[in-house]
Formats: sequence, structure tokens, C-alpha cells
Amino acid sequence: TMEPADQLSRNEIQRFSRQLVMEEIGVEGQLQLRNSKVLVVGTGGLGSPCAMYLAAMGVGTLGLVDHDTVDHSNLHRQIIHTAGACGSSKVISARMTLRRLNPQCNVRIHDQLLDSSNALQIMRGYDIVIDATDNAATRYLVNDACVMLGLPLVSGSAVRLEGQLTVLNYAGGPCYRCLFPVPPPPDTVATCSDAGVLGVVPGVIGCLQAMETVKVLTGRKSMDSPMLLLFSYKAAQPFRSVRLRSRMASCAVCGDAPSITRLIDYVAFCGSGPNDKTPDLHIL
Amino acid sequence: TMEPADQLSRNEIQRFSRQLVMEEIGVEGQLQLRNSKVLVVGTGGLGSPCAMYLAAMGVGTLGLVDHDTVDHSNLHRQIIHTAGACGSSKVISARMTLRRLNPQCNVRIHDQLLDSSNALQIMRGYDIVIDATDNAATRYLVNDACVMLGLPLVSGSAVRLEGQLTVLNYAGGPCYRCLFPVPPPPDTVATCSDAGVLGVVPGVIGCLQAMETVKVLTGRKSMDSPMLLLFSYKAAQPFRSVRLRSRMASCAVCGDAPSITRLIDYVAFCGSGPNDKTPDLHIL
Amino acid sequence: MADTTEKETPKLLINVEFSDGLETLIKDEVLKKREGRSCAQIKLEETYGGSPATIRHLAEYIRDNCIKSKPELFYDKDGVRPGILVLINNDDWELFEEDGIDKHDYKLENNADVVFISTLHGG
Amino acid sequence: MADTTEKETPKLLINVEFSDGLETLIKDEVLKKREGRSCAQIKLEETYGGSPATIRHLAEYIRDNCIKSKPELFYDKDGVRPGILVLINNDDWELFEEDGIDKHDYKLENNADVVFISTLHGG
Ligand SMILES: [Zn+2]
Ligand SMILES: [Zn+2]
Repeated sequence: TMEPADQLSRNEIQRFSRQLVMEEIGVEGQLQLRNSKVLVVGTGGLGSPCAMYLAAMGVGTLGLVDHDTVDHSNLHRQIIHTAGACGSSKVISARMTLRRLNPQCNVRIHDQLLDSSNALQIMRGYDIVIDATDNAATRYLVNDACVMLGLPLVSGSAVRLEGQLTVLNYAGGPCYRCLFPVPPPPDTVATCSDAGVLGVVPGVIGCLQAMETVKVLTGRKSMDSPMLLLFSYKAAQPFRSVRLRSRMASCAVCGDAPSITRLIDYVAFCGSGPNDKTPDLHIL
Repeated sequence: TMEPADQLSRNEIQRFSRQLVMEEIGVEGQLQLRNSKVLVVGTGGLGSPCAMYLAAMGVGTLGLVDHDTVDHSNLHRQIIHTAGACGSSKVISARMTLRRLNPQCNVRIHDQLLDSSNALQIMRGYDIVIDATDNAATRYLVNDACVMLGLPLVSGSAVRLEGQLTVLNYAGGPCYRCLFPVPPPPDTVATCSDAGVLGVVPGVIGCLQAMETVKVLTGRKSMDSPMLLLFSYKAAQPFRSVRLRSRMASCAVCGDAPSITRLIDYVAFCGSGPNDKTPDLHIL
Repeated sequence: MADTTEKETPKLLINVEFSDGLETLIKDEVLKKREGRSCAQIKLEETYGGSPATIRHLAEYIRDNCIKSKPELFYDKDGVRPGILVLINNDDWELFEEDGIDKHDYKLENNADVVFISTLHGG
Repeated sequence: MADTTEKETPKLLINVEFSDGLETLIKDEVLKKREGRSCAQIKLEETYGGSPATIRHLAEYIRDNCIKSKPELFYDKDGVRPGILVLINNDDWELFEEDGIDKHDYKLENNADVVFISTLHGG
């Protein structure tokens, strides 16, 4: 673990000089990044650029959760992993890359499948959580745990040629369940494995997740109406920002009278889990 | 050099399977990427993610031009370079990272300052050029050489908390000089060195440059009105797409009666060059 | 005043877009590509049984007329199925839900823009 | 018909935004933050010397009234200085240039949106 610092080292002043000259970051913002603990859940297509930029920009402590190993079919989008890492643990491979980028970043690895039995314990103590996962069950799990722990959640997703980004459980905004109280039918959920994904699409969304994280950590995230950013490779105007609802008083987990006060069985809730192959329907 | 392939290897089918399942890429698109030669001018904040994603997604030949060495103050945004590479040549450092990501990618390095004496020779033979440079003189140089060689130019830029992206000299659209016939006064040009830049801002733009490159190489780039994408970290709606003018008949290099038919002295034209420090004015 | 004597019943024209995978559910002849997006212009009656046309009428029209197969992947017994986000004039439809009135009962105006988006879970 | 007898001269209200660094040239009291963007509402006369207000009148107004110092960093002898892109209602102002008529002479309508953007060269 890292002691909180109240000033930057000479090495940090040199390394982060291009961020220190901007009033929106400055020494204060850089120290906030330095003293922050960020948990990235998933070291795949979204987690790769997100973790790399957070480490590069000076986040002091970065936690990584993933239980998977690197596969050849990951490499076109998961740029934190090298071809030589195929077969190895993703979090160990990711840590190696992050150490190369910024040896001062304290990388904590959790080589585990996040589930209801370990999520609160793993997530407790972080300041913010990045949802860079790849399935609905884990998304509800991460959300509910963030609500229970009072942590903002930077949620990104990408499939095929589209991506979505939003900051949840933050400043009176909605949580994931406020937006989606009922999980989608399992056979409507497309995964990158069966529907495909263009490598750079999660790249764009993962970078934007790192950006939103910096905004939250440095106190520069607008408290105005919550937004959802939609990205589409094919559209002439590839981005669209949409105003979202606020927190729902009726929400089962963050509402005024929550019915969910401890983590539940998310695989049963969603009808499919993190390890399931999607039925061969080829629809989204 | 790489021979053009008319089918994918078993290794490539495995590696790019998530792209092969999408009709917008498919085997045909993947082969187009495989047989393409892309030149990335600049291996800094924009060139880092752009080159990494292009190599990861399967571009067969990637040229890198840069004359600079890695500095500690680059590392917060130039994620292709490791902390251990400080002091080394940027193109050599970049090639090492690209080889780790995709050993099949043929990386050609040009460890040179691009100038009027070598630009055409370096750029000739590529299918598309990425402008990932950091100064006005080189931007005009790269543009004029692209027009003379008939190459599309994917232009990105990022300073402070803002970024810009456009595809130039493509499908009847404008070149850089059509947009900016007269160079800006040197004391209005902000650089990342003096005005600063948040690490992930060129990250976002560099990823989007890789995306636009894939669209052009696979023939999926819309031929409709040319667009400029504007990005702002601080805005509630961080992206804005703007319709641009078409090619200008009056353009000095791509117009109907061009006055510039060979490369000129771009440092004299702009009043400042790639190695100049910007005057200490602290305005953009 | 609507003139209902001889002419056609008045119609509402709704600009609909299907995004992030939902477009694959829709019949090809319904979809028009507009600037790289999958759009459809849908004509609704101004009123159904005397009540103004709502999002529910639009969604039922799509279910009955525009879906290739498996309408339940768009509309289940309660309405637009879970996991689909609806935007009305580029805002989350939940912003239009009023106390005690379901968002499906939002009244559509002529030329309204409605987007149906599938939530993405991959990464 | 404009009534010029007793009342104020009619005014045009123009919504202006300064972006990508240009906002640092503008006096603080002129700028309003709107959704994270640097905006100003500028009132122009409807006509100048009998001719309708144009982009040139707007730019000269900004040069004379809104710039902190060094107006030449916004407007040089020929007009808006090189390296500044102008958007009118979110389109490149060059799209409004007609044969033989300079884009500075584009006539502004009430409530027009005009954005002045500095080109970025860094990376
Ligand atoms: Zn909630
Ligand atoms: Zn031109």
C-alpha cells in the first residue's frame, strides 16, 4: 500500500509536467490522482486502454480484477497483453505492462472471478470502480456492490461496432438498476465472442472511461444531468450524448426503500453468467 | 517487405476471429488490412494508441516516422513507450512494443526528421498516412506530400483538454490547405510542451485515427460530406461533428491550378519549425 | 380541426432509429440508412380508439409490422422488453414519465424522433 | 416592420462560443459557462450603415469589446485571423460562401449560433 502524499517528487514533477501546467489538473489534481485507488474490473478490451492511461497519467493505486487467461483471440483489442502472454493470467500480464509504463504505480491484482462472495471485500477501500466487464450478471453485481459501498462506477461497454459509456451512482444520478431494473433475456445479450468486435471500439470507450475517472477523482465531473454517451463506428456523427434519468426512488438497490441490501445470486437473476456461452442466435 | 496475401493463415483466423465474424470487416476486410501499408508520422501522444491499435487489428505493414527520443515528460500520454525507453529513439522503442503486440506486423522505422528533402521518398508506397505530429510546419508538409502522392490523410491533434480529427484529401473532400490556406501566426500556436495536455486526450483522438484508417482501408468510409470531429474534456457533450467544405478549387496545392507543385520550405512558410520552442505567451 | 369527411385519416409521421444491434431485428424493407444510421419513417394514426397515439402504439406497430421474426425480442407482454433504452427527441424516455403515468403512454407528436437502443454488455 | 420611432433600435442576439483555446483571449465578464463550454450572448444592431449585420460585424464587435488584450490574435487586417475556424449553426462557414461573396459577409439571423475554434497542432 501507498502512503498518501502531500507533495510531488522531483520525478513526478518531471513526468507529469504537461498535466501540471493546466489549471484543470495542476499540482492539486495530480496529487489527487496520486492518492487515488481505482479498481478496474476486467482487463479485456475496455480495461486495457483504461488501465494503461490511468497508470500513465499518475493514478497511484490501480486494482485489477480478472480470472481469465490471455487468448490469441483477445489480442486484436486487448492491447495491455502481449502475444507472448497467451495462456498466462490476465492480471499478471496486465501488471507487467503497467509496470513497464509507470513503475511508480502500485498495481494490486485480484486473480479471481468476481462474485457475490468476494465482491464487497475486493472492492472495499477503492475510491472508484471501472466496469470493464463483458457480461450482464457481472454488471449487476458490480453495480450493486458499488451502491452498497457508496462508490461511483464508470461503466463502459462495447460490442461489434458500437460502444456505450456512462458514470453511475454519482452525484444523484442513476445506478445501473435505475436504468435497467429487469435484466435482458439471456438470448438477447450479444457478447464479443459471438457477435464480434472491432479492436479499436473498446479502445475508444476504455480511453473515455479513463477520462471520466480523472474527472471524478479531480472533482471536475459536472453534477448536472447524468449523460449516456453512445458511439457508433458506422455513423457519420459517431458520438451522441443523451440526457439520462436521475436516481429512481423505486430502485431496488439505490432507491428510497431498497429491497436488495446484500449481494444476490446474479447468475440466477440474469439467467446466464460470466462463463456461459451465449446461445447461438446471432442477434443482439 | 510483405507479399500480398489472398488468404488468412490459421494463426490469423484465430487472432482476428472477433473481427472476421462481422460483415463490416469479415475475411475480405481483414485481408485488406493485412495487405495495407500505413504510415504513422509521429510516435507521440497520438501515434502511440493509433499505431498500437492498427498493429493489433491486423494492419500488415506499419511505417513509423520520428526523429525524437523518449523523454520522461512524454510518458503520461505516449503509452507505446515504456519508462525504460527514456533516452532511446522513439521509433525503435515503438517498434519493440508493436512487436510484442503483434509479431506478424511488419514495422518499418524511419528515424528521421520529416522534411521537404525526404518526405516524398519516405511516404511513397504507403496507402494512407496518419498525421500524428505536433507542429504546424510538419502538418503542412505532410499534407502537401499526401496531395502530391494522392494519399488520404487521417489528421488528428490534441492540446490541453481538446482534440480534433478529420480525414483529408479523400473522396473529394478538402486537404489541410483547403481548410487553412494561410498558416496561423506562430505566437498563436500552442504546443503540448508549453500549454500542456492531459494524457488520455491524445489517447482518444489516436484511437479514433486508427478507426478512421480502418474505414478507409476497408472501403467503408462514407463519401458524403467531409466532417470534422471536435472533442472537449470539459463539455457535457464531449464530441461534436461538424460538416466541412469540399475541396477548394482555389487551393494552392490540391486546387484546379495549384501554385505549389513541389515541396516548399515549411519552416519559413509557418515562421516556426518542428524544433522551435513556442514563444512564452501562454495563449493558444 | 381535423377534417374527417372524405380524406384519409390524419397520420403522424414518426422518425424511428434502431441502434446497437436492434437494427438486425428489423425487416430490410423498413430500414433506410441515413448518415450511417438505421432509420425508419413510421406512419401512425393520430388516435387509437379516441386516444392520442403513444409510444406503446408505436412499439406495437413495430412489433406487428417491422420485426423479421421473434417479436418478443423487441416487445414482451409488458411493453418494450428489458434491455432496450428508448430515447424521445434524444432524451431518456424515463425523463417523460409522470407520476403514475407509464412512460409507454407518452403522447407522440408529429415528426417526433424516437430511438430504440439495445444495451451493450460486452467489453 | 421595424418600429424605429421611440423604442430602442432592434437588436440581433447571437449565441457565440469560443473553443479549443480561444476562450483564453476573451474577457471573463463576457463568458458564461454552459454545459462545460465557454459561451457569450452578443447583441448586434440589425443593420450597420443600412446593411444587415454580418459575421464581419460580429467579429469586429468581439475584437473591440470582448478581447482581453492583443485583438490581433483574434482579428487581423483581413478579418478573422488564420487558424481560426468559424462554424455557423454547426457548419463550416465556408459552406456559406457564395460565388464572389466573402464568407465574412454572411448575414446573421437573430439567434444564430456561431462558434470560433482555434485549430490545434499538438499531439
Ligand atoms: Zn438505482
Ligand atoms: Zn487543398
